Amino acid sequence: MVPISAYLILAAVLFGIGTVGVLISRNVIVMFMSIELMLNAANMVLIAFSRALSIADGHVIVFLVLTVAAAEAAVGLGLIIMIYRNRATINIDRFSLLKW
Amino acid sequence: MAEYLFLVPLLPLIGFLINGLLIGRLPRSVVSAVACGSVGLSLIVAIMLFFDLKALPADARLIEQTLFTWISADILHVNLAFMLDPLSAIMILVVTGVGFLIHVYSVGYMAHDKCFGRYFAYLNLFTFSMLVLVLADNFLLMFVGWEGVGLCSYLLIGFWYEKQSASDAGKKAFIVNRIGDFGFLIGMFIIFWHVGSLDFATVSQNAPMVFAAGGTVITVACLCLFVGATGKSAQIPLYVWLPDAMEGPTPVSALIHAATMVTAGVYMIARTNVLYMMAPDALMVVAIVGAATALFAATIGLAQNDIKRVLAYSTVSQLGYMFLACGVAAFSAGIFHLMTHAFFKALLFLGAGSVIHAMSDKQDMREMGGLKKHLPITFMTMLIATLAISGIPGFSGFFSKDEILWKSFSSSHGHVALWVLGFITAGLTAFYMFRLIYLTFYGEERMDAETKKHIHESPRTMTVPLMILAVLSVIGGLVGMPHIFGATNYFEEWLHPVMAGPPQEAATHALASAGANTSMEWILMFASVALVLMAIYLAWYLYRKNTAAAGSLADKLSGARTTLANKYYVDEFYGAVVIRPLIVFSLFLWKIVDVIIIDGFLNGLASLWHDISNALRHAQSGRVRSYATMFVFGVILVVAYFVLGSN
Amino acid sequence: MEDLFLTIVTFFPLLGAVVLLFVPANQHSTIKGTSLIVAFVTMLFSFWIYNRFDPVASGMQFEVNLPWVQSLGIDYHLGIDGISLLLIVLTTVLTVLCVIAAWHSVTEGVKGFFISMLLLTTGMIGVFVSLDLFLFYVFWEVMLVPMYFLIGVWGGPRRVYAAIKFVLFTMFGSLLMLVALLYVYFEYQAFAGEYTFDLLKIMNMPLAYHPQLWLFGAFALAFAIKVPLFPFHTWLPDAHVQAPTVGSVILAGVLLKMGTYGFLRICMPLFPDATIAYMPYICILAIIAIIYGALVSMVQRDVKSLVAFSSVSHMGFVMLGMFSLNLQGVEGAVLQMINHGISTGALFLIVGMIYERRHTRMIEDFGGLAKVMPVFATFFMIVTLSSIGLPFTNGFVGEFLILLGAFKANTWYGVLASSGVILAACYMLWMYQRVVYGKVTNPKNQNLKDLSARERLVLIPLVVLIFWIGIYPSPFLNRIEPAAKQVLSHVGKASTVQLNESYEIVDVPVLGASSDDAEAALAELEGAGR
Amino acid sequence: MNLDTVIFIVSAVVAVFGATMMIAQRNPVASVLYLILSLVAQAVCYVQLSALFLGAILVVVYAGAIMVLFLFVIMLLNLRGSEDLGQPPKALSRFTKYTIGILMTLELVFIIKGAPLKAMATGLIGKAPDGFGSVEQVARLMFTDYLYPFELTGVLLLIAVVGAVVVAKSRKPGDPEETQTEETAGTNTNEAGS
Repeated sequence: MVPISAYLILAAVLFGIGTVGVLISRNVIVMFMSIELMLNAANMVLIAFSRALSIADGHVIVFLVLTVAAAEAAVGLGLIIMIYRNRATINIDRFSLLKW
Repeated sequence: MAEYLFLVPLLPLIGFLINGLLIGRLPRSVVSAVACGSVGLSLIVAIMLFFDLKALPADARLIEQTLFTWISADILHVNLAFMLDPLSAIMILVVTGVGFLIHVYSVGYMAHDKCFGRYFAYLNLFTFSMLVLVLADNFLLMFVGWEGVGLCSYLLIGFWYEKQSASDAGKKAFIVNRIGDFGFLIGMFIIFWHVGSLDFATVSQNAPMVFAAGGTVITVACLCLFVGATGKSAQIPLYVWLPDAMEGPTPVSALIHAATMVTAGVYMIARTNVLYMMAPDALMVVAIVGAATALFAATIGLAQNDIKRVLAYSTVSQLGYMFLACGVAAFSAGIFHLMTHAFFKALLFLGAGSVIHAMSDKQDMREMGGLKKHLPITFMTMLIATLAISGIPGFSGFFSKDEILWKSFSSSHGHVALWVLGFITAGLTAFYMFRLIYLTFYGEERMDAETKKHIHESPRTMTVPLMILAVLSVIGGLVGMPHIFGATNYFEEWLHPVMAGPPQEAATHALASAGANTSMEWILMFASVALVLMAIYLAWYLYRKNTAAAGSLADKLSGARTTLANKYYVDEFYGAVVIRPLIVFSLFLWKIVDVIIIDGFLNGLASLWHDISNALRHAQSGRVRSYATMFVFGVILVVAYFVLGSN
Repeated sequence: MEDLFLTIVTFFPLLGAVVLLFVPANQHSTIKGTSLIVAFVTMLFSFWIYNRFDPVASGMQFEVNLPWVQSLGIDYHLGIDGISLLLIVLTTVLTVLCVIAAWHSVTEGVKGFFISMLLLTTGMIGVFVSLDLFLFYVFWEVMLVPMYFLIGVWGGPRRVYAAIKFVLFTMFGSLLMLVALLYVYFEYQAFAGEYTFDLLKIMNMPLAYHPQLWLFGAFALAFAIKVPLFPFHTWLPDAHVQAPTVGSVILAGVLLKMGTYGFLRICMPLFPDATIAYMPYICILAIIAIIYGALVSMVQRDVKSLVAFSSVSHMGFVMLGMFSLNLQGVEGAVLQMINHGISTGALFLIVGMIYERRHTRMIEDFGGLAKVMPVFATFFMIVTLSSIGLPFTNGFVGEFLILLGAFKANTWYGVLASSGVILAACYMLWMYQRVVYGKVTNPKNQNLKDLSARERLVLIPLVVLIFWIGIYPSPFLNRIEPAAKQVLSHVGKASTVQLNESYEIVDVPVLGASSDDAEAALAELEGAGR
Repeated sequence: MNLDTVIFIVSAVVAVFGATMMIAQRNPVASVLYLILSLVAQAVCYVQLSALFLGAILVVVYAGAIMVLFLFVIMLLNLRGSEDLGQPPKALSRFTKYTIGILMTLELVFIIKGAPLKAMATGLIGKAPDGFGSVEQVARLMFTDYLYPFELTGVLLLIAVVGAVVVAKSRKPGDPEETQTEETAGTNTNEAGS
């Protein structure tokens, strides 16, 4: 029997990796994927607790999160395409128009 | 008649308003008629008032007229009120009388000037201010006149404003006068806060109750007032403006800088004699300053070549005499000399003006000479004035000057040293005045041909005032003959009600030793006459008989001569010690204190914030990743806070 | 009907400004005409008030007291005494003259300019009529905005710097004032159990000695910056030099008076003990301002900054008079506020007139103007003389009373301040000489036109006032006297009650102003009353 | 050590490995593939936690559809991992970022360790109730208690579709790239919709 904390720790590690990915990646797409990874880590926690408490509501929420992730991916990728079209780069450091 | 007192100053004011407001629109004849007419009418009113006053019993000779309340704040209550008493009566007669003559003279003198109207407007304004000064019944109104005449003096000295030296001199006069006024103001404050009033009558009445005789307060108050007097009446150390004031038109010099305005200080001291009598130390200072100025200015007068400057220093010197008289508590003698001086010095200036007029505006005596035959009337009248100022018996100056010398010797406030100073000055005066006469009217004609062609006797409007003044210079002294001549001193008697006179104890002392003093008085009189005659002889010898001797003497004394010609370098001294440092200090305040320190501090504060913000704005790099880093870091901190906080 | 007087005179210019909003921006003459009419009518209203004002009665007149924000105790409380009355009249008169003076000098942004002018007028009058601290604060800040634009938009080359400096200085002060104001507000609630900003009510609240010092300090800083008192004056030369002529006139003529007015209306009645404790320090600063301003004026090269520094000196006189805490001093100070508005206003107008002709204000560019512009020279002379306080001009009466009062407060104050009179003559006459006298050396000055009828129309009323106040100041002094007495009685009355209590409070950490100082000042004050 | 544990350890290691490799890759295509690997490993964990339906969804929608969408975009933009990505970050900033990530993980682990998890189900996962995590159970909840959120999600998706179209649409109508973009956006929506 695997203790619930093991799943939680797995989720935490995945979340941490996702965070590092967002912070160090210079590629917008990889960054985006890191965010997806973080979302999934959160989903893992929801599912683990759902299982531990035997309440299925967590599943519904995860389902909703997945849908939102899909929507986000659609809009986000659309944005990436537009940015690339305008600036011809996916280097996130180039998009520093908001400074000062 | 008393209710028309206000007309005396008002008439010249009306003249000023007409000439001033309609400047440039009136023909010259109207301008001169208005100007002279207003002063003339004022003179007539003054004469009538004088006789009114004379008709009153000696103790009740006082005409007052209050027009309205000028300033009132709490206990301060100042009226615009005029007061005619024997003292101011003499003053208004002198002011309107001499003033009228000079107005008339000016019509001729200024005939060719472009700014005819402006000139007469100023002159009328001056007469008005001077009359306010002498008629004021309180300190503050007197101060109005005091500053008013200062203003007119400023305007008239700088009348030919296109000349740098003229406007400089005007400004200098005004500022030096302001320094004196500063003293006047302080004196006024002290008096007001002790007596609670600024009215002359109240102050005179209450002063003995309020002030301790000889105490510090009254002494300081009197000294402050005296500072005012030194400014206006050109005494050491504030005399420097008067010689420069000769940049103005000559009639102005005659009216303002000889006959009337400069004597305001003497008038003021005489007016406040009650206070001065309570402050013997202050009186002593007045006497010493007066005597010192008399001698000092006379020595400078010896070496001046500009005809007007000689007269200017002579004026300073004669004013010193008047202060000497006041300082030895012989106020009526001071006023007497003021009057006679007004006659003969005005005459001298007008004569000098006539000479300058003839010489096409040249003033250097070294370029004159031999004018006697060209300008007979001018010569005669000026000679009379010279004799008067030198103190030749029979002429007005003799009586007044002699009285001062005698009082400085005999008065309980007097001292032999003061007499000696006055005595020497008398000799010097005679010398430099005759030097002037000899250089100007005798000897060879040293002017250039062009000037020579234009020499002419002045027109009637100028010579008639000269003649009238000459008559006054001769007979003016008769009203104040010394007791030893067996005549009554009408002048002293007339002024007696308003003069505090020497203290009782001194008066009895004077009476007791009267017998012994009579002979002494004769001796001193002869001594001074003898000295004067010797001085005249010396002048004749050096400048007429043996001009070579004058030259060699001048060479021998060249050091002293240069010093004298440069007026002891007092102007330079003031420039180096007061004016330059003040300007440098001001520049320091502006450039260093204001711009660098205060503003620099504030701007520094501003730029400090600017720099801090500038440093901080780099945090806003616009890079998503650095924002994300900070965000995550923040999350860590928040979580850590709760995690650690929960333990 | 009487209730409406103050409201009308305050808000009529605002109404005018609103009307101007609907005038198309390119119809210059309509805009100018409308503003002139509005300003003129406002002036007539203020004359009417002057006429109906009872000079004998003490206390506030034409009072209006309506609740505004009831829950916070903010009232629409207006009222005037003799001090505010004169300042209102001064404001309206100067506004009319300014509108006339700006007739040709403003060419761009005419609409905005005149709207700003009218807004400014409302703000200024509002400050003088408010008896509610909150209302006062609102008007105080409202006035900043149009002035900011006047300097920042229609000013000289460094106008933005000057405008920002002006606003920052003033804002800094008013921020502290706001804090102090709120403190007083809550303190009053603790004292009387109700929230109110009503000045007249708060005036009766006794405050402990120590908080008084802080509160006075906060208010005083706000007002001192506005005056401006010596170390806070550096915004003034910049603002004046850069502001358009009209802006300078209003700034010097009215805005500076707000500071001194604030001292009289708020600081002194509200914090009597602190007033006495601070008196020596403020007097010394005032004297420094007098001498410092005069000395610095002397070496200025720009006529306008010379006049600006002379304002520092003159306002030093006003401060000195107020803080000599006797009737002569305070009356003189109030009169001098008016005088300074007139003379310095006129000086700025005059400088503006030659600036319009020559587009320079440097003294060395002029010389010999008396020859080419005699009328100008005459007006200039009269105003100069008024500025240096020649008797029978307005400056003298004020200065004399101030010096008399200062001399009473402390002999040395009087003596030192009097030296400012000498220095005033130095810098003004020297400047006058260099500008007006001498030969016309600069060929550009050769063909200058003398003053036009419009310009004379602007200056004549001021000259009339100069002589009127100089020769017959009684109507003004009579109106000032009850108000000044009122202020002083507040300082005096409260202090007898309060000072004895404050002996117990031995440590006075703020200034080290011991209660001995205050006691001595009190003794002098009583002496003055006697 | 029973089979469950072995499966968990294997899938956990694979998930972490996949995630790590994803962020370590320079080539985005490789990143996507590693992420898919990680997701599949996670799906195994879901199944272990009796979330059969979600495990399936994760593989089908996420690993299948969304990741393909990523791949499409990468290919569309023709990225090969050789793009200019600017200066590599400085060692210090890299170090800081790793530290922050590790700190974050440690903090979470610390919370998990400190949390009173033993109180529920003794910290161990017992037997799941019957039908737990089945499609039926999830569907029942979704269409009863969570009906409104579910419907709102639908609206959200619609908005996302419209938004993606608008954002990705070329401003210049004549642009040759335009059609392509619209197609991409269309694909987006289709995929997301499924």
